[in-house]
Amino acid sequence: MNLDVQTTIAWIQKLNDKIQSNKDHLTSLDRAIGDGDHGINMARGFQEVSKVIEGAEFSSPSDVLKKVATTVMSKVGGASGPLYGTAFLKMSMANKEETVDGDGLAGMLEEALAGIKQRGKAEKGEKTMVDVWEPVVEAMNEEFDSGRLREVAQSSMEATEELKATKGRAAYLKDRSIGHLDPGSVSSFYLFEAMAEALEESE
Amino acid sequence: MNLDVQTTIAWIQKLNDKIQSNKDHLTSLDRAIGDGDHGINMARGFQEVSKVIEGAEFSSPSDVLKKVATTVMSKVGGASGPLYGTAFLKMSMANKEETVDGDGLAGMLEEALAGIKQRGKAEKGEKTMVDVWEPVVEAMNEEFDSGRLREVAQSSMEATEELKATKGRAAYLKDRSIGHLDPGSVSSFYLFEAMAEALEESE
Amino acid sequence: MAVGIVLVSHSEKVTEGLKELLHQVVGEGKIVSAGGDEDGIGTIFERIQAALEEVEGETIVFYDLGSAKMNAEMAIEVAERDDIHLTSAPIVEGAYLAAVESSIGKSLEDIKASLEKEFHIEED
Amino acid sequence: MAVGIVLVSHSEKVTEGLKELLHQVVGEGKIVSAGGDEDGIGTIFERIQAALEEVEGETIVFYDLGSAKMNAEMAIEVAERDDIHLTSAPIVEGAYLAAVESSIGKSLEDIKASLEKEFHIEED
Ligand SMILES: Nc1ncnc2c1ncn2[C@@H]1O[C@H](COP(=O)(O)OP(=O)(O)O)[C@@H](O)[C@H]1O
Ligand SMILES: Nc1ncnc2c1ncn2[C@@H]1O[C@H](COP(=O)(O)OP(=O)(O)O)[C@@H](O)[C@H]1O
Ligand SMILES: [Mg+2]
Ligand SMILES: [Mg+2]
Ligand SMILES: [Mg+2]
Ligand SMILES: [Mg+2]
Repeated sequence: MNLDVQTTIAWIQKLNDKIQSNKDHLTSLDRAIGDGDHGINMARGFQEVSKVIEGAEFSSPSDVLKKVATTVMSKVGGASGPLYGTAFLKMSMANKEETVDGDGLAGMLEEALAGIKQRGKAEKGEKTMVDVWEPVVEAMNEEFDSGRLREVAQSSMEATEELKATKGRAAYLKDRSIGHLDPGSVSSFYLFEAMAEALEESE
Repeated sequence: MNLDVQTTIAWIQKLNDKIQSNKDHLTSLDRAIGDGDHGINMARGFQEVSKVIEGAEFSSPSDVLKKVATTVMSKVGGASGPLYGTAFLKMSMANKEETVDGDGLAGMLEEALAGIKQRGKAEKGEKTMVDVWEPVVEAMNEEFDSGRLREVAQSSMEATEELKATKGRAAYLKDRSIGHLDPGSVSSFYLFEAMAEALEESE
Repeated sequence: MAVGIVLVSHSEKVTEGLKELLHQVVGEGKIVSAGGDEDGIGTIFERIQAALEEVEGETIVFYDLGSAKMNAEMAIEVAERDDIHLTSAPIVEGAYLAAVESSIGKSLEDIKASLEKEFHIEED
Repeated sequence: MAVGIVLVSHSEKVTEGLKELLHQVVGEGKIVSAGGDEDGIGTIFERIQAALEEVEGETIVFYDLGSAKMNAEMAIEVAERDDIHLTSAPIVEGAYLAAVESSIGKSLEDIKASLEKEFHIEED
């Protein structure tokens, strides 16, 4: 369960594929409790990410993730741009080895979560991507495992449906936000699902 | 010292002439303590006023002033649009006689001042047109006289130079507004000067 | 969207841009822009009057600077309607809150209360 | 004008219109618009970054909604300058006050204090 350059690239390309094919889904989720652009923001940004990392040479996962971070920051926009941008930047700074093992991966995710929370000033339970990232980090800190990663990401993503929003536009909607999945939590699930798949295929 | 339809039209046309020839002066005064558009606002609006009253038939000064009011409201813009618009509207409502005598004129001006103060929520001493209108109304309430009208309007207009602004943009400038004439007080002086001239020529 | 929104700014670009932004957030809804004057920067009573007529029904009016306020007040007086509220809440942030609340069916009274709370203002 | 102003909104029209409005009030001055994204409504880190570079020197940054704030914060962190202040004052009304005060030579500290007083906010 190790992450090298090739696996990192595979992870990001898989993530982009999921975003592109679920663009409309993300957008319609955001239409219910946000401003209806999450699919557009993510699809635009990750299209560019995919192009940028395709041709380039990288010496470490950190190297790839840094490129992803700066592209996401510049191209995604909205709230998710700075949040995912920060997440990828923190991951790239957390571990600079050529091959990152399970403990290293858990550490990277922990740093990313800290970055997201610092940037967005959200805590768990406020119906944001933090509600997926925090359970994932807790589980992976016990033991990094791709099956468990997918499981926890999925169940915590699904659990956002019952939460009440207190951040962003959705906050004004209050109780009405209940009953809808949080769009950023769904895209975060894709991120972890893609990561799990890439790690499993590299074995 | 009576105001009939013809004198009212002469008053307004003279006012328009003064505004057109002092457009740049008003604008440069507004540039010092405001946003530099008072000459533009007034020239645009009164050009239209002049055109509108030229062809029309009127049965009383009130009739003329009402037409002036609605045109000023619609075409002047800025703060001076609603303020002068209100002033002319109140004058037109204050006295509906065919020929208005000195007492009637004093009453009209008093109503206009009340309208300006209600609309702009300014009191005397705040470096606005109120600083010309209020002394004029006080003096004309004693006895309406065109010479005195011109005198009081001019001296109180000049006195705005030493006042400190507390309304509008000029308020943020505070002490720096001291040393500049208030543009709306200068255009109000033209209004009274034109009125005095029209009344004198009609005698 | 129940309550209509009229945006009065010295700049037509500001009200047009804000209208687009709000439409993206709340979808359709009665949001009318009444910004600018014939020479560019300013407000014109006539445009506000037309905007108020276009909206109909419960309406909340936002303005940017003091002179826009006077023109808006005058247009509201002339309209002789008691379902129009002129607010001193900031135009961009306030209209955003109002648009969201209106889109979920809040009344004019509710929106007034939210604006007062959010922006520490007292409305009459 | 001493202190520069950067306007970050989800709408390019809003920041462009506001910039024109402010220029009419204060004449020349360092006011830079960084609004909108490639598809219209949104904010883009790169534009804010470019705006900050364009201004140089003491700078005050206004934003409209929360996500514009995050992008602005990130751009300020990356700039690694300590003469940039991000304010939560309302974008139109706050930038107007800041532009007037900057035009008469007030410092960034003074302007911060005025914004806090005028809009009942606490800045860090
Ligand atoms: N302050 C925040 N902290 C953490 N996540 C946030 C925050 N604000 C928004 N999000 C996440 O971003 C998602 C919305 O992203 P997006 O629609 O792209 O941006 P925007 O809200 O600016 O339109 C939300 O569903 C939520 O998961
Ligand atoms: N609240 C007010 N009460 C009375 N007069 C005012 C008020 N605000 C502005 N004025 C007058 O209007 C004049 C400026 O008019 P103008 O430049 O046409 O409008 P704006 O200030 O909107 O650009 C000022 O010089 C002042 O005399
Ligand atoms: Mg969104
Ligand atoms: Mg958005
Ligand atoms: Mg002016
Ligand atoms: Mg003006």
